[in-house]
This record gives sequence, structure tokens and C-alpha cells, in this order.
Amino acid sequence: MRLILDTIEDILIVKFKGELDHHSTEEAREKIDIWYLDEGKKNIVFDLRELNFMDSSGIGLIMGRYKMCEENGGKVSIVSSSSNVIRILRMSGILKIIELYDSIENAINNSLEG
Amino acid sequence: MRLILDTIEDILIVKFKGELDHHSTEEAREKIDIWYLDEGKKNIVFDLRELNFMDSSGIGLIMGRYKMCEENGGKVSIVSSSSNVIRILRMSGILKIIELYDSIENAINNSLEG
Amino acid sequence: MNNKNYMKLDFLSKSTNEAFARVVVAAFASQLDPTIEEISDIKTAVSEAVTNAIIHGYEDTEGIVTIESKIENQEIEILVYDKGKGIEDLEKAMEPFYTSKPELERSGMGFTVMETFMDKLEVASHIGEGTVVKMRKKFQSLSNKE
Amino acid sequence: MNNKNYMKLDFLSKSTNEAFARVVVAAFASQLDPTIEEISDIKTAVSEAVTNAIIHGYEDTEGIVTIESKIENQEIEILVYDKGKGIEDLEKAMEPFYTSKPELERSGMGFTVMETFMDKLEVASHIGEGTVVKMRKKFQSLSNKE
Ligand SMILES: Nc1ncnc2c1ncn2[C@@H]1O[C@H](COP(=O)(O)OP(=O)(O)O)[C@@H](O)[C@H]1O
Ligand SMILES: Nc1ncnc2c1ncn2[C@@H]1O[C@H](COP(=O)(O)OP(=O)(O)O)[C@@H](O)[C@H]1O
Repeated sequence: MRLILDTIEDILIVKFKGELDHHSTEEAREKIDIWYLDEGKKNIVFDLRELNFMDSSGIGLIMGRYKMCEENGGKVSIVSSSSNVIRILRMSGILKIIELYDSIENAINNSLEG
Repeated sequence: MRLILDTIEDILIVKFKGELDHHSTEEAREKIDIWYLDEGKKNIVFDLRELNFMDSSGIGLIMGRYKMCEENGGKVSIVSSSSNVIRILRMSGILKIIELYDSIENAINNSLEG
Repeated sequence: MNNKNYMKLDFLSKSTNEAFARVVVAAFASQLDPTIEEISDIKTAVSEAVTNAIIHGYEDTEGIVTIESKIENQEIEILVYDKGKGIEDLEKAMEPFYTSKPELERSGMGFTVMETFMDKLEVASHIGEGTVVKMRKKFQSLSNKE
Repeated sequence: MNNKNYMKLDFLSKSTNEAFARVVVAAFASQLDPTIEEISDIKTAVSEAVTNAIIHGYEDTEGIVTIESKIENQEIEILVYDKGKGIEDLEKAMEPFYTSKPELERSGMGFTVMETFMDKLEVASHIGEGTVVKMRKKFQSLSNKE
């Protein structure tokens, strides 16, 4: 798994490439939180377009960031078009509270407005 | 492994794609010999350019065809530019009796002249 | 065609081996000529079971995780087991969203994922002895092609 | 970094499993961050040992082939063993070009390939009990990058 972190205004963009499992969430979690808190960001956009595997550990990671953003009055969005990733997101019920986009631009614009 | 058989004049061109091991030589041997004998060919060119794995079973296969061609007064040539494949060909001493080419055209032209 | 096959893999309960376990099972299942979705289902289910063995069964101490798999006709059977701490209340453990490790940000979705992505799931566990997860899936691919 | 790791794989002595065995060992070795050539060396050596177990050890009857592998620091150790017929004259067997199965078009190069592509090769065998091939290779990749 490769983790690429970027910021636009008050949004932290978290991009994963490859496979997101328990091992790789452990690596990613701390780095994401340090960026989010140190840079004083409000919202997070998860860019999962180049993720070709995710299990329920990924759900746990996203839920954890959702709670962190909520406490800061921010919101979390997800960008994905992979049917495998979307299937597990949907199964977990996470899409009832987090918006799913199929383009990164829409996700960013919506976070900026919010 | 995928086996592609083709003929030009008295040459049988044997192309392997993928991985050539004991399992796949068993599959290939019979098909090659049937074509060679049924079509009354004399020479064989092994096109190994798209082979990304070969172990000593491949050496056995080539040596067996070499003997068959020799009995028919024909010759065998090999086309390859993969360092892994060439390493194992060289190790086996097979390149002392079989010509190695880096282009299929050269191998064919040389077989036609021979 | 007799496509019966069998394999058994032991490995250390290290989180780096989660990806290794997925590759092994995917390579073994590939002889059934599965669709991309079928392979993805199996990889996900195995990933859940192996992760559970590592974090819940052995709680990050060193132990051996075992995967046993059989192929017959168009069906694959996969067993994942550990000799770790075992599960006290299996019914509760299998409820969606239940996790004993919320502090590790577990989602409690592991068993639900295995159940959804495979055709059949059976779990047996004994405190102090370990846990066995048995899964089966029938592949549609070949029969569809015929 | 503690990169110690261990795995053991059992599988049926079917020739389709030769490719499977290569994928498993390559995936296990990948944590050492090997070069393409190092991976190719290991795949070739494992392919030779596994093929020998299948065609010479079990002579195409059904048996179990085992691969055991340890990683420590930059070194991988790979054992391939069978409980097949065993080798009578080990010295002769290991000579280049010697094969007991010329009728199967074996080249007699298997042991020579293992010896050349790995750093160390040890073979032990007992008639009627089986054969163990033990190989080691040190990976240069990481230390070169440092
Ligand atoms: N191999 C195991 N050994 C011990 N306990 C387990 C094992 N697998 C699952 N459990 C228990 O079952 C619970 C639910 O598992 P699961 O649905 O996979 O969710 P999660 O892994 O997210 O906690 C775990 O929190 C744990 O208490
Ligand atoms: N696992 C094994 N069990 C029994 N005999 C073996 C085994 N491995 C090798 N041999 C014997 O050693 C000989 C040489 O092996 P090798 O160098 O790999 O050449 P090849 O496989 O081409 O015959 C074989 O022909 C066989 O007689």
C-alpha cells in the first residue's frame, strides 16, 4: 500500500494505492492523524480510486477518521469507482453517513462548500 | 504457458508465451511433434521472446526436438533476448550445438539457407 | 477432468503475512479459472480470517496461522485456524458490528464480510485452544463458459 | 528491523502445482525486496526441486510435497522435501547431465541449476523414505540500496 497525503484549503486528501488491509491501516492511521491535527484541517477526502483491495480494516480506519472529523465539525467524503471497494463500503453501512463521489473534483468542491 | 505453432516453407516455428516448466512441456511436446511430422517439416525455430520463465524441463524439450531434427537432416534455432532464459540455455551447454538469434527474421533466414 | 487439489500453509502471525496469505489462496484458486470478482471475494474473506487469527487469536504474540484448502469440481473449501485464545461467546462475536477491540478501530464486520463473500461459513472455537473458520465457495465461471 | 519470518507449505504432487509453488515462494521472498534476477533465481531453483519431487520422488503417484522457508536478515532458506522413493547414489544423481529418466526427456540439469542459482545446496536422501533439498541465498538488494 502507498499513502499519499495532500491538502487543499481546510481539506486533507488521503490517497491510497494498492491494498488496504490491517497491516497497512496500522501504518497509515498515525500519519493521517498527524497531518490532520498538525495542519489544523477540518475535512478529509479519501481517494480510493487506485485501491485494488480493501477489507473491513479499511472500514475501521475510515470510521475512526469520521469520528475525528465530526469532533472538529468537519466531514469525510470518499471517492471510488471500484465495484469491489464500493461493495464492502455499502455492506458496512458507512455510506449512510459518508458521501461517495465518483470524481475527486466533486468531492473537493462539496467539502469546500460544506 | 501458451503455445503458438506456425510454418514457413520447411520450418516449424514454435512460439512459447509465459512460463515453460515440466507441466507445460508435457502439454507442448506432443503438439510440436505432431505438427513437425504431419506437415513434413525439416527445421524448427523456437521463439522464446515472450517466455518469462524457463527451467531445465525446457532444456529437455529443446534437446529432444534437436535430436528429432537431426534425424531429418534439419536444424534447430532459438530466438531470445531474455537474460534469464539465455542464462539457463548457456548453462546447459545447448548453445554449443544450437544457434541463438536475437531476431526472428535472422533465425528464419538462416534456417532457409541451411 | 480430475481437478482435485489440496494445500496447507503455515505461517507466523505477523501482519505482513496477511498480504502473503491472500496471494497464496488466490494462486491456488486460480486453477478454477475464477472471475475477477470471485478471486476478490476469496481474498477478502481470507484476509478477514487471517487478520482475526493474528489480532484476536494471538493478540500480536507469536503463533502459527494455518490455511488449509481443498478444490474439488468447481468448489473451494478454505479453513483458517489458529491455536490462540479462542472465542468465549461465538454468537455475540458473529453479530455485525460487534468487536472486542474497539480501541484498535476494528469495525466488527469481519465475520459479516466472510459470510457475505463466501457461500458457507462455519466457526468453531474453544477458549485457550483456538479457533477454526471453515468457508466454502462454488465458482460459477467454468460452468457458465460451457 | 526484525524481519524474521517462517512458512511451510504442503501440496499434492501434481504438475499443475509447480507454478503454484513458484508463486508462493516468490511472494514469501518479496518481503526481502529482491531484484527481478534474484526472484527469478529462486523461482527456477524451487521449480527444479519441486519437479524432481513430483516426477522422481513420487513417480507421478499421489504424495505430498513440502516447502519450508525461513527468512532472517537478508537471507532466505528454502527446504523442499518429499516422502517418495529416495535417491540411491546421490553423488551420481548430482552430476551434471545425469538423469534416470531420459525417456521423459529430462536434461539431468536440475541439481546443477539449483547449485548455480542459489548460494548453497545440500541434499539428503534415504531409499524408501524420501529426499530433502536445502537451499540458501543471500539477497544483495537492500544492502546495495543503503
Ligand atoms: N481467531 C479469533 N480468535 C479469537 N477471537 C476472535 C477470532 N476471530 C474473531 N474473534 C472475536 O470475534 C469478534 C468479532 O470478529 P469480527 O467480526 O471479525 O470483527 P473485528 O475483527 O472487527 O473485531 C472479535 O472482535 C473477537 O472478539
Ligand atoms: N526428489 C527426488 N527423488 C528421487 N530421485 C531424485 C529426486 N531428485 C532427483 N532425483 C534423481 O537425481 C537425478 C538427477 O536429478 P536432476 O539433476 O534434477 O536431473 P533430472 O530431473 O533432469 O533427471 C534424477 O534423474 C533422479 O534419478
